[in-house]
Amino acid sequence: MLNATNLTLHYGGSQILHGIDIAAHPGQVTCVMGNNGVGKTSLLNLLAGRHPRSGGEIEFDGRKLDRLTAQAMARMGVGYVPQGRAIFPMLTVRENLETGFACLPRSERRISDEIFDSFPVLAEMADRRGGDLSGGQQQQLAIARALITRPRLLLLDEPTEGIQPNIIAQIGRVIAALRDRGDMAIILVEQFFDFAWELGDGFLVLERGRAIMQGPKSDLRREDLHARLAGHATAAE
Amino acid sequence: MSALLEVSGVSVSFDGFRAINNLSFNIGAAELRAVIGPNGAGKTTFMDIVTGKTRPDEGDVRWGEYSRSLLKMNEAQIARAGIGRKFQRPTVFEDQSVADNMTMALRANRNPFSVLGWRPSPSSDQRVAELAAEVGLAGQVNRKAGELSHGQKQWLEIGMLLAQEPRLLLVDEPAAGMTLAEREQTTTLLRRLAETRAVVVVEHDMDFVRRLNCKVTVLHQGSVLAEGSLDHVTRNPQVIEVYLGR
Amino acid sequence: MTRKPFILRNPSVLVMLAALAVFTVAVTLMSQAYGSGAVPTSMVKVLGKTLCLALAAVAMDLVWGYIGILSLGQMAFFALGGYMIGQWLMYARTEAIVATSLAQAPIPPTPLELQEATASQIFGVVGSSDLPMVWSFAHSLPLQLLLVVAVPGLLALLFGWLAFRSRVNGVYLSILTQAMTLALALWLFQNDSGFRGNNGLSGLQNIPGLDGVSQARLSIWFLWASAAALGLGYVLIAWLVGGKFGSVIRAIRDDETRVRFLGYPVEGFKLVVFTLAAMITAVAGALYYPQAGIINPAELAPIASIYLAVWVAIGGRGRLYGAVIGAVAVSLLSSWFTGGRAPDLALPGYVVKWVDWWQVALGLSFVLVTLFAPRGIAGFFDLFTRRRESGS
Amino acid sequence: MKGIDLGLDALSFASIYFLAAIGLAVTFGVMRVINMAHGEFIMMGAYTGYVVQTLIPDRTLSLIVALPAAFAVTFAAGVALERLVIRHLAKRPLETLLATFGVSIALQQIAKNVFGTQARPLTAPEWLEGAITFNDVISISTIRVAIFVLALLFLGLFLFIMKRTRLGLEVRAVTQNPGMAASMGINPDRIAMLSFGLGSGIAGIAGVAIGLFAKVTSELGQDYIVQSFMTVVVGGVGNIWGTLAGAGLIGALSKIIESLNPSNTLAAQTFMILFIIIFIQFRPRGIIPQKGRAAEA
Repeated sequence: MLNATNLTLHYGGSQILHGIDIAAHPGQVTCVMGNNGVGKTSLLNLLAGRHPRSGGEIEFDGRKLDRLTAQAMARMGVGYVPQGRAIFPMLTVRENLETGFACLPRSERRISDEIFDSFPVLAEMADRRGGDLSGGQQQQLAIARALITRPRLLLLDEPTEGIQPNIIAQIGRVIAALRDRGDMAIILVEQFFDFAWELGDGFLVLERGRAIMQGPKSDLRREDLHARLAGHATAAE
Repeated sequence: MSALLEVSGVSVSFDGFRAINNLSFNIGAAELRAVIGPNGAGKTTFMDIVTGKTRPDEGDVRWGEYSRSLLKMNEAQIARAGIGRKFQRPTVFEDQSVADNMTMALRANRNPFSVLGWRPSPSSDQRVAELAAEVGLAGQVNRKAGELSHGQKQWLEIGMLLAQEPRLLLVDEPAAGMTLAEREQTTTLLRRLAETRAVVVVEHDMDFVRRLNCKVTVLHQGSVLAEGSLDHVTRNPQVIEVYLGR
Repeated sequence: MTRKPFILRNPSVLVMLAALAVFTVAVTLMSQAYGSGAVPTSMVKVLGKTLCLALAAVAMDLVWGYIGILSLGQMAFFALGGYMIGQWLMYARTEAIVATSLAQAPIPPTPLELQEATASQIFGVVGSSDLPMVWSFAHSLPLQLLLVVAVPGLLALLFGWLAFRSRVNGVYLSILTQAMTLALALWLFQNDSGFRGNNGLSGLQNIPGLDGVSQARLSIWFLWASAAALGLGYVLIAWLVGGKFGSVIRAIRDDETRVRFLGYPVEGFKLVVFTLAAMITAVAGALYYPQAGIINPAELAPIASIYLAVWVAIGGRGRLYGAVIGAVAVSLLSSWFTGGRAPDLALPGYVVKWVDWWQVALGLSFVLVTLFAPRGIAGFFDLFTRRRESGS
Repeated sequence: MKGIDLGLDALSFASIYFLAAIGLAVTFGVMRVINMAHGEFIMMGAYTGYVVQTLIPDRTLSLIVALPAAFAVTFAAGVALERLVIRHLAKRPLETLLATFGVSIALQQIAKNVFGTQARPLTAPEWLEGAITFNDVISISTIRVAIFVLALLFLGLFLFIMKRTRLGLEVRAVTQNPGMAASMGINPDRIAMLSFGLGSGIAGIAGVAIGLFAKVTSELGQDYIVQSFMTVVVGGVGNIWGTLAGAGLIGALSKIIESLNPSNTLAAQTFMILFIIIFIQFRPRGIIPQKGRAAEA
């Protein structure tokens, strides 16, 4: 589905990513992990076409991509759930969902029942403004909004950040269901270790813009991965 | 020891979202403090309130020996009172030389007419040279700030802060975008600075905070979640829950 | 480090002063009054006015190019300066004429009668014969000269204080300055404003007390005065922006929030710069209108202030010589093209008459300059100097 | 009685301001683009009306043709301006102001060259020429009623487009968060172009309406541009109700000041502008300010 190699990225004078390789396959969740400020979000921004890369190759559906724009990526089938959710605050929930119609042919522009089945709260709140929703509701809306575009690759940036546990569990079930459908590749940026370990099929750990650990779940041990992540924070214990 | 800065019961909301929620925070006259917390914990808003950029909805912020309220002062007055702020992204005046940038920051009367009458003197030139040397820009004083590397700009900004001779330094993510060597230099400098004044560092790179080796305040959802040594707070189960590993 | 004197640190100031001196001497030597007569008096007046416009442009550059306020109200200050000096010019001259005609009367007029007769002479055109309050000082040259800087200065101070303290910024501030100009223009357009409504003040080219001096000579004197004013204004502003003050105001232009965190009272700096620029602009106006001969409220049309901004943009903002080059080049070209002297351009099927099409070309050239040469004409000098530096 | 008459006058004034400003509410209010040539788009609309009238003698029919024609002409001009100039000056608002000013003086001069300096007539159909008389004091000319109705119609149209159409949804999404809108597959450039065209097209229609009672000259737009910007700024940028409130305030105010000193409309306008300058001191973000953190940036 997606295969990117040797990605580099600069913001102004500083280099954020140093030669990252990442792949995503249908029916699998690839987790990108690491502490704050290591470049996870930048990597996702790059893949979503929101920031130009300074080097590296990206292949999507077997096609090499040169310059990416966010709207071209969206139309090609990349759904994006940003960190902080980026709900359109003055649009209603329904309108927020409808923004994704831009990716669909006119005849298919409707909100499927599936969406409301997965996130019943959105059906209840359909006519409320996005900005009035709680954080957890906004997160569900952000995921639903990305699903409206019928993506084949879904990019999720810290969907559990600042969300209460029961909603996290629900989000986890939705992601698992999407994965199990088998036709969608998912890249999940996550700091919540248990959540990521549960869902992930492959892992990539970043530190200061470099991959320090990478591989499928079968090749990794939970303890090693956890130690690698928490190592810096808890080494003194 | 009485506190240099005393933040008590401060709250502020944007669009019904509570960015800061009943926050209280003290810092002494010569102290190094790290403030950590996940995104959206209110770290930047906290700095905005102390420096006068954002007015809190309730609470009080008091400063100095006479406990003056900072809430009645504007940004410039607060800066003149002795609070310096380093921004996350280096903001130096790219169009002007390193020396000009530093000269502007030098402690001197700030009113327009005094500035008009200000003339460079041997002592001001020397002060600029000293500061440039201190932040590793000795050979660069006549270069335009815009030509400096990202790390050098961060250094220049720190130099400008030093030129202001503040009693409290607020530093927002100094390590972002720095190389390993630059980080080490920065930690050393911050620790040295904290010997004579208060320094508050907002950072979420744990490694960096560890090297600062100081008291840590953990913010979460706009209030203080834990405070103490790094080891102490990293053992706090709530801190682990919201920030560290989960 | 040893510090060189101000002038030596700023070679562009020296070049500008030298160019101005050469220009003034050359025009004088070719004038009808003092030289060969190659340059007709009307042309001398155009050149003198152009120097005044250049001074206004330099002040505009201070406000826009250095501190970042795109003021669309500069012409209000320019015209106010003109009105203030115009009051004395018109009053004193009318009084002299009235006095001569009344001198033949059997009973010599009292001062009050003289004043009344003068007033009805001036204000008859708007159906009034009383001298309005605002003309109280019109009899006195020193007082009116003081008002030339005081009135626009106070207006700028008041307006700036209101606008800056509420932190109105960017385009909002521009629109607000434009509204200020429009309000002033509308007020002056009224017949009972005390400034003769849309008739404005006229006959300003005749200087009271200098009846024996020919216009040819007067025009040269005004050229000298304008050149001196431009030179002085240029040096003053160059000195201002050369030191730490300049450093601070450029910093305010680039990132005013950051300057606040350095402890500088940003509003105070803006106010000082805005007011000072208003006063310099007013002096330029006070020298301009006696050469133009007439001033009326149409001079304050919003469009006029925008022209000033455009000259600065074309010349190269943030560089004082850019402002001078822009003002001189565009205003001289404009008067050449619109004066009917430029040859028509014959296109296949259509003859472009420059009188009609110059404005179109000018308008489009603003667009091209903003799009493709944001640094203006002065930007091209950079190319030269850079090439020279890299070549050596 | 006098009060009602004054109220009607104020209402028709407000309608005119609203009509002139509503296009700006799209380009300036929503897209945050300063278009100094907006007044010239109004002028182009008025001249389009005049040209149509010279081709179609029947005044009613010509008016019916002129409205869409004016929209088409100015829509095209707006799209061209956005694509050729404004797009390249994104994030440089002060330079946009200057460049569009250049366009403005070029358009004015072109109009002068084509149509001459004399005012051209744009005559209203007979059914718009009379007045509706209630009694001795209160009467209102039909054309003013028509302009009021037109203003209402525009308000409705604007609300319909923004709230009920796909274009409106995309415009709102792009204004609130262009980056996220792009990630939903919306093309922000295309939206900017279309909404700029829409705002300009509305200016064209307003031009036809204004031409019916004002003289059509190349300087027609100049008379409205500053007031139109003030209307939008006073009302609060980014909100059509704000624009309506701004137009209402300015309309009412100018009539009230005028009625205090009926001999002098110029002084009234001066005082109105002074009032607005002072008003902005106290409500720098207008009558209906935009809320939220985004508005502070």
